[in-house]
Amino acid sequence: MDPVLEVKDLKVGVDTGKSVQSVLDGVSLRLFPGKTLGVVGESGCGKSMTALATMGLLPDRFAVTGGSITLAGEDLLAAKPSRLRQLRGNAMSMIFQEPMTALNPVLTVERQITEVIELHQKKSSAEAREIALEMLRAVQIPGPEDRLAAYPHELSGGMRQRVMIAIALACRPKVIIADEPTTALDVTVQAQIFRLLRDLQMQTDTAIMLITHDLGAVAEMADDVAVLYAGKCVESGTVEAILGAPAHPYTRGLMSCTPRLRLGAAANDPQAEGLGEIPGMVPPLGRFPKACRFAPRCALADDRCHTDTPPTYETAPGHSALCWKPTAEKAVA
Amino acid sequence: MKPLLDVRDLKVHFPLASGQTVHAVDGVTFSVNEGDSFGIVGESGSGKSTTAQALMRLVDPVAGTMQLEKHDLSSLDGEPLRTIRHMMQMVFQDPYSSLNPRLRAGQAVREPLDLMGLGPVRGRENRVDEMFRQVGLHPDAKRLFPHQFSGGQRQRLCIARAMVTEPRLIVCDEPVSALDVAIQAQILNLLKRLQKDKRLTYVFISHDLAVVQHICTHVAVMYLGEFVEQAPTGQLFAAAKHPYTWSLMAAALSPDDRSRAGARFTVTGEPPSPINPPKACRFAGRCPFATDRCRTEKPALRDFGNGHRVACHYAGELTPPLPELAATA
Amino acid sequence: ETLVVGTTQVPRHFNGAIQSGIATFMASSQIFASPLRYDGNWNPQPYLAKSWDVSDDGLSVTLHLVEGATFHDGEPITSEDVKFSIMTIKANHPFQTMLAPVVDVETPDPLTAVIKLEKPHPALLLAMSPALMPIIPEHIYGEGDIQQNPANLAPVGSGPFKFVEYKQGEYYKLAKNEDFFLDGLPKMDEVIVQIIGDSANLVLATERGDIDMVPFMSGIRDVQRLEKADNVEVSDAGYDAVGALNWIAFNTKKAPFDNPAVRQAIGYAINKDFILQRLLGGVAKDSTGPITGTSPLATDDVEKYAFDLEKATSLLDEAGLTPDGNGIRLSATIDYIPGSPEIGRNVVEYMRTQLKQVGIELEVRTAPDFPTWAQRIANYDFDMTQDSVYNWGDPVIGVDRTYISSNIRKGVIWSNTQQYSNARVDELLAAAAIETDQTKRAELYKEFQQIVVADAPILYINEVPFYTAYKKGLTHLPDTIWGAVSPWDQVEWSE
Amino acid sequence: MPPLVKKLASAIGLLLAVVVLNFLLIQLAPGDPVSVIVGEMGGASEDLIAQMRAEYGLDKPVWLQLLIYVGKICTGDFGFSYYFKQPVLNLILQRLPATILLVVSALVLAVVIGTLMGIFSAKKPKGILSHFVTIFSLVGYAAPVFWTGLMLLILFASIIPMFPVSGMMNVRGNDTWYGAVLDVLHHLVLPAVTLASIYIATYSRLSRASMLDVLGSDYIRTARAKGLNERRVVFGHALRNGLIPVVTMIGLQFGQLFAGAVLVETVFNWPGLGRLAFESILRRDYPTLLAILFFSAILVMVANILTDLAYGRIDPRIGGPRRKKAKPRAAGATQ
Amino acid sequence: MTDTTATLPQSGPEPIGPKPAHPVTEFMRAFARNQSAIIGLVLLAIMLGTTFIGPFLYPVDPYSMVDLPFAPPGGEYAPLGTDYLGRDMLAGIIEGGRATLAVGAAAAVISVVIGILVGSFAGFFGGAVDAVLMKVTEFFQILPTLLLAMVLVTIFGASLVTITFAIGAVSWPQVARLARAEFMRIRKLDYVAAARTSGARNAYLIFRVILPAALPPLIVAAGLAVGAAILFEAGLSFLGLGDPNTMSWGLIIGQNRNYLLDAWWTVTLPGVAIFITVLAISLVGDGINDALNPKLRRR
Ligand SMILES: Nc1ncnc2c1ncn2[C@@H]1O[C@H](COP(=O)(O)OP(=O)(O)OP(=O)(O)O)[C@@H](O)[C@H]1O
Ligand SMILES: Nc1ncnc2c1ncn2[C@@H]1O[C@H](COP(=O)(O)OP(=O)(O)OP(=O)(O)O)[C@@H](O)[C@H]1O
Ligand SMILES: [Mg+2]
Ligand SMILES: [Mg+2]
Repeated sequence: MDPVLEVKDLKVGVDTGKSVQSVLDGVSLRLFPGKTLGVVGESGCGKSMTALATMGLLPDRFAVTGGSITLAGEDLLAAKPSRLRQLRGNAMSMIFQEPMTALNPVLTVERQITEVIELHQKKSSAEAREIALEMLRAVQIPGPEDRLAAYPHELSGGMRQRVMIAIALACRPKVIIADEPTTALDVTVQAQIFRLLRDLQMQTDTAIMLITHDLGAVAEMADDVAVLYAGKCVESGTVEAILGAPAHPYTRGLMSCTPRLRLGAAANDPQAEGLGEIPGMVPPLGRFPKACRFAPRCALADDRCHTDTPPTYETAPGHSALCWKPTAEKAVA
Repeated sequence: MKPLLDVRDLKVHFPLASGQTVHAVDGVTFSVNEGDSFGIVGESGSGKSTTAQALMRLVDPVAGTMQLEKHDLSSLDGEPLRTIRHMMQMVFQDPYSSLNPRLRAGQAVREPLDLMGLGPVRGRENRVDEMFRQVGLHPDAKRLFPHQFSGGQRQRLCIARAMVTEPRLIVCDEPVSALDVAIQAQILNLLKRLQKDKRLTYVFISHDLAVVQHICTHVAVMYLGEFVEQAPTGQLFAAAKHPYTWSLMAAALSPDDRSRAGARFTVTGEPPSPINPPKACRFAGRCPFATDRCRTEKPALRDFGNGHRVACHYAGELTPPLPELAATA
Repeated sequence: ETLVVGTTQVPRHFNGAIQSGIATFMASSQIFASPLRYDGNWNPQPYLAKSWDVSDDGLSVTLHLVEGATFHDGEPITSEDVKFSIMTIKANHPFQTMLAPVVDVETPDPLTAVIKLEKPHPALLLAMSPALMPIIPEHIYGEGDIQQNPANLAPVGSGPFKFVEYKQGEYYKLAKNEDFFLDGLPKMDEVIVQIIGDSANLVLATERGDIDMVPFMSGIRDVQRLEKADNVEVSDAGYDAVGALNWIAFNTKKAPFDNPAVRQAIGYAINKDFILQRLLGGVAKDSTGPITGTSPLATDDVEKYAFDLEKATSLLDEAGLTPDGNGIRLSATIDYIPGSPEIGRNVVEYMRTQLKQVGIELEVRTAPDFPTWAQRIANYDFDMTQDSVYNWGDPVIGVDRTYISSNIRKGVIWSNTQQYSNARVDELLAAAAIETDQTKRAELYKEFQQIVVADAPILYINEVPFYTAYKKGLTHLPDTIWGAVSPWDQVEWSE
Repeated sequence: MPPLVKKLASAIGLLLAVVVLNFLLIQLAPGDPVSVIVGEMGGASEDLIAQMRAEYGLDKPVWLQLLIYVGKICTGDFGFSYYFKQPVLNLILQRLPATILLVVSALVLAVVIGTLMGIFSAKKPKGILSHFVTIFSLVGYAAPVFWTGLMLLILFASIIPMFPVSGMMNVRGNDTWYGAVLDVLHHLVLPAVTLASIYIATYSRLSRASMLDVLGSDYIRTARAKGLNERRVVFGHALRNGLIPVVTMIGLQFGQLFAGAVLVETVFNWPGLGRLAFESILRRDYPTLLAILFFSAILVMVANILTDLAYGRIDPRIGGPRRKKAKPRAAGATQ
Repeated sequence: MTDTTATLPQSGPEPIGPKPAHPVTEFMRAFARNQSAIIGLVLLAIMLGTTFIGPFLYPVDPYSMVDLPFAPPGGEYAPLGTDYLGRDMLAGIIEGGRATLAVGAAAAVISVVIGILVGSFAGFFGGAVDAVLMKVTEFFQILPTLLLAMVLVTIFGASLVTITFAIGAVSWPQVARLARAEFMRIRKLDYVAAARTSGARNAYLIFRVILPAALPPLIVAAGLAVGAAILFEAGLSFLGLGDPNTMSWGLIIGQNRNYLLDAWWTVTLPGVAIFITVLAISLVGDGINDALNPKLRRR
């Protein structure tokens, strides 16, 4: 199967006025129809930048400096701005983290949904309204007819995120990029949203890039996973491979840091008490180590890790890690 | 043993400009023994932070009592309140806004000592150095400004500031939810270690069940201004009895476990507004087990032994829709 | 044909019988006719009264009205209206001395009115001019409180022009009175008086030709500028009877200004030449005494206070005002009327600089508005002040008030605020007021003028210059002694 | 509609306070009007003075005068102008339309020009042109408004006589109604531009700041992600949000605008309330002055209520129940 | 376990990554990058130099007549011409600048002090205090400031002191609103709550914790208030309500306004002086504002 979206060796730099600093350095991702790719990593690793670069919405002073992005065979980096506008909201759309602020507070729900339909599908406003209503039904908003006239502030957080999803799905895009779509929501609502996304994906065969910092969400949603660290994709593979047998010490670190909920009998199991730690923090832009970027925080790092750039190591077909010691002991002290 | 903190029927209401009232905390009762850590979990808007602020007397309760050792927190005011503030300190959620950007790190930690005149003036600087070391910061960092620290380091500063007065009680309002998992783990480990070393007492607020389970000895589940279930940690996670607690547990995601994906128990809807909360069971509107009784009669908080209290008419009668709990039930 | 007249003055209303001021006079002279009018040489002319007689004892004046004259509403003008008007004016007009001796008006028949006086009153004839004695219809103004009569703002008169409309603060429109009792007049079909509060704007508008005539121009620079404008002419003909004098008055009850020597010293210390030529650009005429120079009653034979610093210093020495360590002999305040900077503020500022040379330190006190100034002066809270006072034709109307000791009335502006009292002056003025023989009257006034100038309760600076600017081609401008506060019935465009 | 009722009640309370304060303030002023009138009459007897004081009610104690005044205002009687010798209400009603015309057109000009400038410089905050716009918008603000007026007057009425010098219409009259309208507009240009010039800076600064804010917001990113072009992003999504603080400012600034009108009306001889105010201060015509202050307060309040309504139309959040903001999450390593 | 063993590995004073610049440094940099602000700064320096050093470089008595009235600029005795009394315009502008700037600064201080007091109490205490104070503020805002100031000056007399107070007394509401908004915003920040739990009293919270944080925009407002007060004074002088005994720019314009058509320099030059000063103040103020605005700094 061909990927619908392919990001190859993407490099993004930011012009700080004095120099151009690397934000993303060789990120490669593949997104298949009907599948979900989870992109994980700590804050500041470049997850959002990857998404924005794909959408062609990088902020001022950020620019793609290398690599390629292909959407259904079309080279997005070579496309004209007008062509990109045609694709945005149409062939690829995006869901943002804060449903509170991502909807325009002064426009009705109807306007915000129909706008994208009228723009891309050249529908009349009556038709667009019908489609909008259909979308609201699809995202399971109760009383969709009444909600059309509502303003975002009249909706709860979960409803707003549903509206965002309706907007994103309105033109039946090939790709949806969801940048931490549930971080601002309560857990019970998060569960509802995830279920909704999965249901819709099954109906439409849309490919989803799910950006998150939560390995639990990855486990819940993703088919494939890419782990980003400091602008590099340090590990990628299927979700079973990565969560089941993480190859990169960073991935393993993340796993051990995450507190697990122990229910039932396991709740009183004293062994599970310990919580792993990754010391230090993600280096800020411009302070990336030269060789392995994770080396300063890595318990396994030796001299080589600090001097030489690690190779891509393929542990299994489709499962690769950017590390000198990918298979070293699983337990991180 | 007399508990360190004893809260009875605490209520905090906020009047709105429109004339309505937000029932942010609506009758909460609990007590915490010295050396324990009492966790409060619940969704956004359930009144966790308001409870914390009421404990710290940052907002004024409209009813109820709060007894910290021999002091009645709810009746103190002005100077007397100020003079006992050293007994209780707080760690806030957002490490970025909880440090005054104009104070150097050292000053920030020292400020409570100066303001409350604790300890000999000369010894204060040493005390600050010691606090820095205890939270894992180098004392040289005292002269830096908050913006020169990372989020995790700032949270360490906040913890140092909270501990410098040797408080009997520390209220932590989601101290790690603004942090990345890796940093979160560091801070959780720090808090835990400090508690063990100093026999600190925590009231620990979080929306993350896993975190609460990790840190706390007792847990209360809060919904719309009320505690719907509270119990010692082990007991709660082994045998939760309230449907809302179940829904929180079901919604928690784990990287190890993909089996439940797609088939988990979810409740519908979102919490109603605390402006006009339902008169009877507040969770009834979202509860798959709700009956007419739930919609008309307010469930009492019933004790199931060992301090396990549940506010549900059918507590103990329902089968949990979670396989793990069902196994132990 | 339309005549657009520009003015800076806002009329409060148009009833000149109860309201003074150029703005009201100007309008009321057009709308109302009066018993007499004057030519450019102080000669009375028939107007509503085709003739008049003064009895030998000077105690009654008989007016014979023209026949067939009507008010604008068609009602005939009768002697009853004349009586009503005179009694109204006597009761309400600000110029209280003007008709004070009138006891009654008899109306033997509709066209004859006999004014009865308690004592001879030579000023009466001048008081019968259009500006001062509008004949107002009794059937309109007879009801209720005349101060609040709505017809004050929508007047009905018998003059050459009828009132059309008034846009408060903007303009008022007058239309030709087709039934005017003087045949062939007025020449204009319509008169619009446009009010432009700021003189610079008025000048600009005149330069541009938006305005045909600007009467009562007194701004030095404005006059000079319009003199240079291509299509505009400027003339100072007329206005003799208005007789506006600009002077510096002393509080003669306050030391050291109670000493005439000090007042005289100041008179010698100021260089009037500089004021007239430099500050006032040669546009204003010198003023040497209390009566305006063009009046037949004025005299030239008075002390002139030629610029003489030495004399000033020695007078001050004599008065015992010797310089202190800083060379200061005395400190005093000086006020000025806000609103006409050239003859007010500028002159005063000049005096401050100038008097420093003889050791007098002046502090200029500004009043934010006229009432503040009036309040200070009327309550004698001042040392020196600039002031402008109008003669209004006859000394009895406009001059006596400043000097008679019986008019020292606290709280009343333009009374004898100098508190000057001189028995001889009182005597002279009383005699002159009832002297019907012109020559003898002039003699009495001459002595009065000499005494007052020598005593120097007031230092006369200049006559307030009044000019009329008009578009080339406009002829028969109002150039009588009353200038523009007389009817504009003859003004016309030459072909 | 309780909120509106509440607003009106509070407005009436404020208005009453305005009346009382002004009345008392003016009692402090030296020089009562009778002395002025008497002065102009060239003097009057004590009797007459006393009679006039009685006539104007000035002989009564202050509190009684105040009560009488408030009572009269409630019945719509604003007294009789000492100076202009006519009912104050007449005077005001004659002048009010001119002021409203001037102030509203200046406001519209300032808001439109200012906002456009603000949007422009918010789009390119660091460009040379943006600096130019910044400075240009400040030109009108930094110069004293009367001075601007005088300069415009010399330039466009004297040197290049394009516009009339003064007044509101040609006194010679107009033949047709549209001629009259055009004539008024012709007269309006210079005063309105002058008055607007002060506020252009305010509005451009404000809309620049708010547009910067708005353009950086998430929903603008959403709009771009929908594939909208920049024009639609700016005018369809950003503008309405960016206008919210502008609208607030309009209400707040209306009083100042009216104050500016005093100067502009003086310079251009515009027959409005501002000039009347100036004249009545100079003449100590207190009934008129009090009424002007009263009416300007009403004008400002009406403007405030109107902006509130407009505000409600622009921003649907006004009036609705407010929900708590979503919880802030990981702010990231940078700040 | 003892305390020493509880001590964690210590992360240093210098975290990984570039040391973020101090906010003040960052602010200076942002300000320096703003060309129009720099232009403003230069202009302001020139105007301040003229008024404060000018009298030494150009020691001509501004009150004495040096030439004929209305001598045009470029004349032998007066480089910028003379006014209606033949006084030196340049000397007048130098002299007048002091009074103008003094009135501006003093009035700004008055309005900012009142504004901050009112605004901070309203914003800090909220509730009834806020409601009452805001009603008072609103009350002052619905009266046209210039008219109110005119009335005040008329009542209390036209001296620099009354003018200053009148201007200050009518222009504080804007500052009060700004201060209130800032206080409301900052009051909600956690570090204020932290200071309270650290035992801070209200006075300490208001003046030591919140006020310093609220100060930057208030300082900008104060600067802009100086400009506004200068314009205000000029307006009053133009209407003839200025202090006649002290030369100020507004007074020079007001006194010469009738001669604008004949002696343009008498009105134009002091107008230009006001214009440049206010422009400079505004540019600098805007520059500071922009430099304080993180949205702009980032770009
Ligand atoms: N507007 C910006 N200006 C400058 N740097 C930025 C900007 N936005 C992001 N960055 C930096 O770019 C890097 C990548 O950021 P990105 O937003 O992609 O991280 P992320 O992985 O999405 O983090 P998070 O989980 O916090 O959303 C980070 O170092 C961040 O600090
Ligand atoms: N000052 C206030 N005025 C009015 N309502 C308030 C105020 N503070 C909190 N509330 C309301 O009280 C309720 C409880 O808020 P609280 O902050 O305690 O919730 P929380 O459980 O801490 O939520 P979160 O997880 O989002 O922090 C919410 O509905 C909130 O909107
Ligand atoms: Mg992100
Ligand atoms: Mg909270």
